[in-house]
Amino acid sequence: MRKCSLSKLTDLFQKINESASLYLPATDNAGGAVYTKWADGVEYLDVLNTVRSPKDFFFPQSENLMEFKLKGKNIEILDIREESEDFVIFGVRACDVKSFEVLDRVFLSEPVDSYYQNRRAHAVIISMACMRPADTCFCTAFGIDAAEPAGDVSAWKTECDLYLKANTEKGAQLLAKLSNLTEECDDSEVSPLQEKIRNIMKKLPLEGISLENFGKGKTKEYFDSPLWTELSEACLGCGTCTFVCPTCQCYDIKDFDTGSGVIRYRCWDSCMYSDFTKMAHGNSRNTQVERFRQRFMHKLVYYPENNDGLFSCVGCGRCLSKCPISMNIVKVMKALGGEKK
Amino acid sequence: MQVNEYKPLIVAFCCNWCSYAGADLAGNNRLNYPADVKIIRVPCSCRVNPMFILRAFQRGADGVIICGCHPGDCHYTSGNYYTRRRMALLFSMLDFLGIERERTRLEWVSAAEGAKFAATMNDFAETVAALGENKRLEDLRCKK
Amino acid sequence: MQKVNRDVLLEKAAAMLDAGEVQAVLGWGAGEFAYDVTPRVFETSDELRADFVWNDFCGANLSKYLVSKTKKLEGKLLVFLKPCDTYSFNQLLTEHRFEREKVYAVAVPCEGMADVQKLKALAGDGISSIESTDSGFSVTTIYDDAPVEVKGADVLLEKCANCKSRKHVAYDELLGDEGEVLDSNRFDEVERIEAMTSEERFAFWQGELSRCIRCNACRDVCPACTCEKCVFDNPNSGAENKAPTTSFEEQMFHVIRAFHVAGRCTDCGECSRVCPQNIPLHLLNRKFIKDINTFYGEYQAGAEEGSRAPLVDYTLEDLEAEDVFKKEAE
Amino acid sequence: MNTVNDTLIPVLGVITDVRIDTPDVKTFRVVTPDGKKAFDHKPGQCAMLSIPGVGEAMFSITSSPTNTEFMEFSIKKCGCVTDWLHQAEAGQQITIRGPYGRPFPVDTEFKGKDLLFIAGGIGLAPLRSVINYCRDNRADYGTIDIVYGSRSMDDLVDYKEIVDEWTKDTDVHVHLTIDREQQGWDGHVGFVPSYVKELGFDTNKTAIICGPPIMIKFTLDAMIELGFDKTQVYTTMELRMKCGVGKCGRCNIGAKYVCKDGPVFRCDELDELPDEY
Repeated sequence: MRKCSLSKLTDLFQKINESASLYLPATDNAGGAVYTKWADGVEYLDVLNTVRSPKDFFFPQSENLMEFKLKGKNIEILDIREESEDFVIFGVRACDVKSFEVLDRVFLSEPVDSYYQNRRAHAVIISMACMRPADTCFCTAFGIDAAEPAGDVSAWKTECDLYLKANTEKGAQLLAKLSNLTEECDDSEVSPLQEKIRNIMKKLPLEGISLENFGKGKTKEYFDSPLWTELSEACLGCGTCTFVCPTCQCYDIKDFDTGSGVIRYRCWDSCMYSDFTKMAHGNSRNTQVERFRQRFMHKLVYYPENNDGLFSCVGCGRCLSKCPISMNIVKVMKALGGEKK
Repeated sequence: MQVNEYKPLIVAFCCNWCSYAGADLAGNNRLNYPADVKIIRVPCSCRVNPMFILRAFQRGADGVIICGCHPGDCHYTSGNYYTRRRMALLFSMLDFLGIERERTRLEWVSAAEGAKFAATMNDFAETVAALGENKRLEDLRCKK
Repeated sequence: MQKVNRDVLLEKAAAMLDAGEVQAVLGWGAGEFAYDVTPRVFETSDELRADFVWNDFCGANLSKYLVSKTKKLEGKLLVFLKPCDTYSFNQLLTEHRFEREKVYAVAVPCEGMADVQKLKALAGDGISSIESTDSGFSVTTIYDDAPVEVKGADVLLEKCANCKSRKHVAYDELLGDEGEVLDSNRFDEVERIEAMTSEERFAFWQGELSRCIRCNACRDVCPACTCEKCVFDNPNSGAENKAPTTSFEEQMFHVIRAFHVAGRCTDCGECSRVCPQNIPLHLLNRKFIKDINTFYGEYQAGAEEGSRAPLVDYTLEDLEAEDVFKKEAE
Repeated sequence: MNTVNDTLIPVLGVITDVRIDTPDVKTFRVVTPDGKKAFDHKPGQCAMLSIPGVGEAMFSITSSPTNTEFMEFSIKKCGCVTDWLHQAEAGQQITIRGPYGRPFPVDTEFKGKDLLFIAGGIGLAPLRSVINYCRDNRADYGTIDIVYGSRSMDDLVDYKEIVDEWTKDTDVHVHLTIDREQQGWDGHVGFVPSYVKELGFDTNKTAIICGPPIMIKFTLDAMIELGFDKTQVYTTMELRMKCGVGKCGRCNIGAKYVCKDGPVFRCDELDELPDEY
């Protein structure tokens, strides 16, 4: 384990930024935080969650896939892919680190998505333990330890120091580059900190929420539940929950006619939108009840079914704090799980 | 010395009954106005949805002008009165968003006013040329 | 703290439900925490007693739900409306979006609703309980810190901090006392932006709109946005787009959204309340309202049922578009 | 970077022939610009065709894998992409990617079996691929029965091929039907499900059904009435697709993606899925 005084944080960022672009949470000037490319003057903001999750780095909201040139009856296909630059993401919370695993299983399974893989391969993730989790946090339900976040490098922040521990080869290489700014240390400072975090986690209002009733093979049990109608009653059908979610990965592919060619781009899509499954001759999910059900069934049943029981939710709590009508996965889990009738 | 070759692209939405005929008359009378004014004929000036104007800017227009019948002369009785309110509010909103207010204009041109049409276009083109390229409402994907 | 308490609302609704005078009640339902309130339709008085809430976090405007919910019911639907909600209610009636006879509107006085984000910014993210006090809230957190006292006025939702009216403009029954139309400062921020240079305004809006994630929450929550199919969802409109792919698309969406509700927007403030990115969308709406007031005379959408919206109206002497900026300068 | 293939990036195809089958169905012959078949496929698989600027859509490959020269797609006019294709002429380039989906188990479960194909309307398109595959590998399969119905005589897709080739094969029995009486038609009149019941097939056959969802449903009921087991019946499905590889997240029925785990399903597998189709 290495340690670095917080007073040298800027030097540390400077050093990281020399070899790879550094991104970290900074103010969005509207009360929230957003991952920002570090430059002199950009302050690291130690907030719990950024509004947008870091999935943007690997799966951006919109990205151009290819271009076409059209001439008469002829088409030319232009492959516009470029090698991603190396980059480092600093300050990723344990839940968000876990979300990368969820995304990996989709995009890196055969056939591999080269756009995603390209950026994923060039990133080094420095995670950050959560000193002050929020009431909306429920990562513990998914076996995530906020006191021991994963990632290439794990970090802990005390009053005056930053502690760094490499978990992977990539992480070790990065820490080696920072050896001049850091000093070797043991975990005597970090252990009590972890203890403290774990104690706070135990006091979370959503601590103890159970996933026992969800996962593989539960499709039939919940699909026809009358509760869906009740739960989705107030749903506006907006895409807030899906767009702030670190694990929502559904996308749409669209064409944009620029006048001189066509850009085919991919953008986030939301199962909450009415046209998500609309085809020329009909829609298999015509009502908001069905669309609402799809989102939660996907996270709690379908995804685990296809991915060895791994849930497609990491308990980051973004949907809890951002849903315009305060309907969210926790309420769904509790209602379906029978805690509240 | 370098000569400034910049010529603004202007989209003019012209009402079928007055302004389009006015443009026709300007042509018949051999009155000059810039070739970079692209006329789009609409059944009435009130057919112009705010989205049309924004789309024009997206697709590379540097200025957008809407021409309709003089108030009171609308072929459909009152279309241009609605246009007047809509455009007043839209132009004000675009200005509020920091889009140069000189880039949009609403003008009444009758079928008999070929000269006014040409003069309006010349003046508008000059005003927009002075502003330079539209940078604030552009879509980079369309710039090639 | 609200002057009329939950029990008054609850008893009213429960009595009418039990007597069969209404078939269901549209109100606010309890959530996981003290502050996450979900709009909900209650069908029995038992449900009401268990989950109905009326507290300082009932910011959600229920009037838009009337459009869909009244269609599903045979009988009457009781709805609770705060003063600002009654303007939306009227506006929806003006546009014939639901049948008046299917609704029993209960007006509730409102002292302003709290913004959880503002509260969390002052008290901390890990709230374990919120107690109402005379001046605001006493908030305890899970971090073992002492309770934080927060002034109610400091954590009001934007729409409440600049409340335009405490008067109910439509209802079947009023609980508590009627309020007044207020002299609000709601146009101050619009004026501040108007006073900027064009470059500054552009920079300001670029900064704000660039945060947009196109979740459409502002549109979907808006009581004035009741089109069956939005132009932005219609693949044949040429304007359909799901992502803010370029800064142009952001500008386009927000200008058109605001323009489409111009003259019909009651300034209920829901768009800004629900924006996950805290974009001050109400400023766009207020700009239109302010312009309409200046150009065509004072008009408050929803104040009067059946009034003609300024954009579907005209006078022969209307301001010419070229005089817009002269008028503004005055 | 540019050397890695990505399934989302298509290859070019050229429409070399357009055949008008019915008033709203055309069959397009597609090859690569150098005149080859774009890729190999198995019976029942699909491909993404697109016209840049118009859109991309999934179509079942109608031609048999045994055809090594070109691919064919029978396409009904019903949306943006299909409208555009219907006005395309020979020589038009399009883009194509695939093959996608799980094919019919022609080399395993179907081997040595007596096969019964039941199609309605444009539902013949995905089955034509299997039928011709089986005809071309005739020794591997038992008898072949084909029940095909459509609204009218004019709506029978591939009528010429059916009459000129299929009916002439030995051990291939074609049963055609149309919904309503029509002048010039001396064949059977009636809906497919009742016709199937009327014909009363031997229950040792393996059946493959494709058509409008409602037709599939009633035909399946008829089959069960005849004594068939759901494990003997296969069908192929369609939902909105964007990626074709189970990532974009929209074509699922329960935990199964139609583009990846389907489009071919055995009917007992469908029972495991929720009723979302």
